[in-house]
Amino acid sequence: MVGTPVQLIAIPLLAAFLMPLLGKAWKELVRITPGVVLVYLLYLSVNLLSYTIDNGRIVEMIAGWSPPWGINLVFSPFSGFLATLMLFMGLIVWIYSYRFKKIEDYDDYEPTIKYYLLLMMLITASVGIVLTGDIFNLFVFIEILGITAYGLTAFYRGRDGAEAAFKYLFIGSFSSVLLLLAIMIIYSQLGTLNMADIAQKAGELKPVYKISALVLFLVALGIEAEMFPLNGWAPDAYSQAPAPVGAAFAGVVVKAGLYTIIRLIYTLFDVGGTYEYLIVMGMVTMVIAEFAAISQNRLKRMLAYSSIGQMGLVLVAFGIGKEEGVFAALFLMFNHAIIKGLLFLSGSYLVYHSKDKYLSELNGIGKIMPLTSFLFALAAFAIVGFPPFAGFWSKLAVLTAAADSGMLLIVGLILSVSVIEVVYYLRVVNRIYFVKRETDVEIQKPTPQAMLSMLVLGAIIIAVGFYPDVITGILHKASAALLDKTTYINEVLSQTIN
Amino acid sequence: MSILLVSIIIMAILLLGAAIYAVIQKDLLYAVIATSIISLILSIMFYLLQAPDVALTEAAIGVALTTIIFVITIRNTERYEDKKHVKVGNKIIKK
Amino acid sequence: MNLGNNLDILTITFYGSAILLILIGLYAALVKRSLIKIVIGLSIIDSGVHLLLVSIGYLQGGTAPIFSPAVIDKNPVMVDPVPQALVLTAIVIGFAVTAVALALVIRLYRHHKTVNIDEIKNLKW
Amino acid sequence: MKKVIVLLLLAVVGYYLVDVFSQISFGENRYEGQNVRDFYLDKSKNDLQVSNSVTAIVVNFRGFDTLGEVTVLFLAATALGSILYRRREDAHGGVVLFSASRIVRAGSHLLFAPILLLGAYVFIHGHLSPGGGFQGGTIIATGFLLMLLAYHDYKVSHGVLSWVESLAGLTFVFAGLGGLILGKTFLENFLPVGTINYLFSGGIIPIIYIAVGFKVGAELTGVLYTLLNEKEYKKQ
Repeated sequence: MVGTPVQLIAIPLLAAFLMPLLGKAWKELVRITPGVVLVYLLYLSVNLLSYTIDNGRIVEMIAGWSPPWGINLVFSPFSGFLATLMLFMGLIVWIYSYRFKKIEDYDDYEPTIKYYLLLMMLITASVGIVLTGDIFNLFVFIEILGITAYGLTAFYRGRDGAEAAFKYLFIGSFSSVLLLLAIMIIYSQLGTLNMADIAQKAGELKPVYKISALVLFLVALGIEAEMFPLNGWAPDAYSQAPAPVGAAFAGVVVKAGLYTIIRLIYTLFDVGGTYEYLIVMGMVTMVIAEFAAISQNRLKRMLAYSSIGQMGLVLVAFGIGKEEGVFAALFLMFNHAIIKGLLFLSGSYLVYHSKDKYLSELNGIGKIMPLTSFLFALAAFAIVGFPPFAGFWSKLAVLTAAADSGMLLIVGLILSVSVIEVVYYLRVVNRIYFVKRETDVEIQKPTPQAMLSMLVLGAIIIAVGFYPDVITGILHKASAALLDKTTYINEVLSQTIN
Repeated sequence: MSILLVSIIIMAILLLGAAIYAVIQKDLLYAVIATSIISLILSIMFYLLQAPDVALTEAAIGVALTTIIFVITIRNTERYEDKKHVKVGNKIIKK
Repeated sequence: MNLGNNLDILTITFYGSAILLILIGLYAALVKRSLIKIVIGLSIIDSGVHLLLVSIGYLQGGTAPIFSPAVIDKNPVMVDPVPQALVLTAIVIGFAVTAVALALVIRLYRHHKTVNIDEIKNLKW
Repeated sequence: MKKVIVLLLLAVVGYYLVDVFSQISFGENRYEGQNVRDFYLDKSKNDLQVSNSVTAIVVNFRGFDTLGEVTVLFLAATALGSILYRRREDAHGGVVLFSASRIVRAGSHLLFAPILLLGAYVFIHGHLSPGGGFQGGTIIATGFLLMLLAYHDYKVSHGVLSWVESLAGLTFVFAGLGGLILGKTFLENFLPVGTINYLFSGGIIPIIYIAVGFKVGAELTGVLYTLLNEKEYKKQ
């Protein structure tokens, strides 16, 4: 082992506190530091992940108190996989936003440092949410995530950013109040805040507390995970935040929200009917979001609704349960992070100078920006699930899982929703390549580093498409780790003070 | 009933009264002062509930800092909630 | 200071005022049209939740969880320190969120010259 | 119409909250056997030798939360600056909350040092008496607020603020990493604990809480300074 999971949180914090001072020494350091930190963390996280896959979970105690007394971090194949994915996406987003024109377009140096600081902490908070094994610590990380997300959404000085951020903050405040109430109910009954301990003692809970805590948690976290009635903030925030941040929201933040929901349902509470609830909520979210997406005439809003729809599909897959369902859901999450990331990153260069980012401004851009357009089209094909790209395998996995469980209705619904998806993505691709260009909006060439980050994502999409085996092995381990609740409880609670 | 108990009940009534006042008052400055009274009573209640640390925090943050940032915001934006009051020059006129 | 043993009345006073605070704040946050009023509502909700959390940690006849020289040898019954620590954290976080919210209100006022949400196009929902 | 829906919602939420919380007994001992409360009280008295067990929980048992919490404040200050940022050429005249009279100014000047001292006292004695880094830091920020209100042109050096903030934050993280480097766990105490109710007790707890005090004081002062220096928009 090269390090311990706590470094994944402590080192970015160290860097964040140091960055204002580094900026005084050499301004470029502010831009470079997050990248260096993320590279190191990714290296650490990959190492830890490969160790965990062979040897099982790493449970790290903090402040020397064994669970359930102290806070602990759990690096399992499941949480570790997500943390690695988040750090990777964070690195890609950092490369892309390095000297991104719209962020640097100030006569002053102040906003730059704030952007990089907030971006790094956005990733760190998501990693913290995934790794922590304590519900109050989860609350703290969710608040860190919230504050950074509000700040980044309102980053541009236009008016819409502030509106979107206020909307987000309004909904986010309710989320934190509900979380606090749920934590309160659990603590008052069980006298513990440790997840494994709660999972062990959940049987003693009276149903009224169990259900009310679960409902409060689901509503609070459904906001972060873009579950159906609670996702009003998402399209605004996605379209108003700087482009790299939109990709980070889709690739990182939503994953963190989903993770917590899944952790709660699979590990903490086993209330009957939650799986069916997940399927229903997922279906509703998916159908409504896809219909909303097809009626959008702005690129980023369309991508945002499509992202919500994908999250619905992930919820359905988790609701199917069993090894196959979880595997499919994880595969979907991985693909969604990579592909939606690429869509946001390349899409934002396609409509770079346009004010309202209407779809009609994409007309004929394929001839002017061939490589970016190609990457966008590649991602569009991948996300609707055309073979041989990455998205195909995940969609296939969901359908097989559903069919194996005999849920044919769901198979049908997923397929018909996919048709909608195909329609609106192909519509965009059609505009890019086969419609004549009319607008005279200026074109912005991507910077080399932005191109590099997009090419890396594109290469991964193709690689996973042809050799899905590179990722499925890890995913199987991860889904097994999630489903094995007893080992989780035992491994966490068997830690002793050394 | 001890005097303490009676005073707790009076405090609770004041607390809720201040909260309702803060919600219905159209003059935002008064509403903010009412929220600071809420924090003040809360901090006494925390003290009675044997939580001196929380009482201190609430007194320092709730009473002082939250109030002042609200006041700064109101000074930077507008003081009245409805459109009945308009600011003409330095005076506030009721329509 | 001991709160005595009128537990019924105390329950109603503390839980009741906390829950009513939450409801009053919720009303303000959902119905009021002024952004500043909405933020005031959110902070009232927060206050209510904090009161609720501290009340849960209270223990009848308990002293504050501090081993001062006066009580350390008497082995006193103490109230639960954990909710207090949680509320401490929550108060500071609540302040941070309020500050960001108010900064956003100032930003919105700059652009729209109003803090009424009816006149701010994207905030209607 | 909207009010009716909201009132209905409030009725539902209120009924639900009353229903759940009426079953949680007030003031009664709910836990039997080994539980977190007794463990924390016992360890804070016997192992850590910290008199104020809330401090022990905030800084040691759940110190990771506190690290997150200071980060929240730090990020709020950062986000605030980013949200209210405006190009220099757009800036225009500061806000005067009220014009302070001579008496107020003299009084503020007189009170400034004692307030700072009180804040420092509160966070240095965080492990002995109620209060600690957050409370002390807030008191210090209030002292600066007094000066900012009394003198419109009172300048708080941004450079000094960010140095204090960064160094205090680094102290916290390094105090945490110290345990890790010495072969223990993150944030674990690695100093001798001393005797309860003495100033030098509790190992790294007072050190961390003092760092938190400095950090919170600097951050809150920064937040207030940013908000107070929000320039009035150019009137068209």
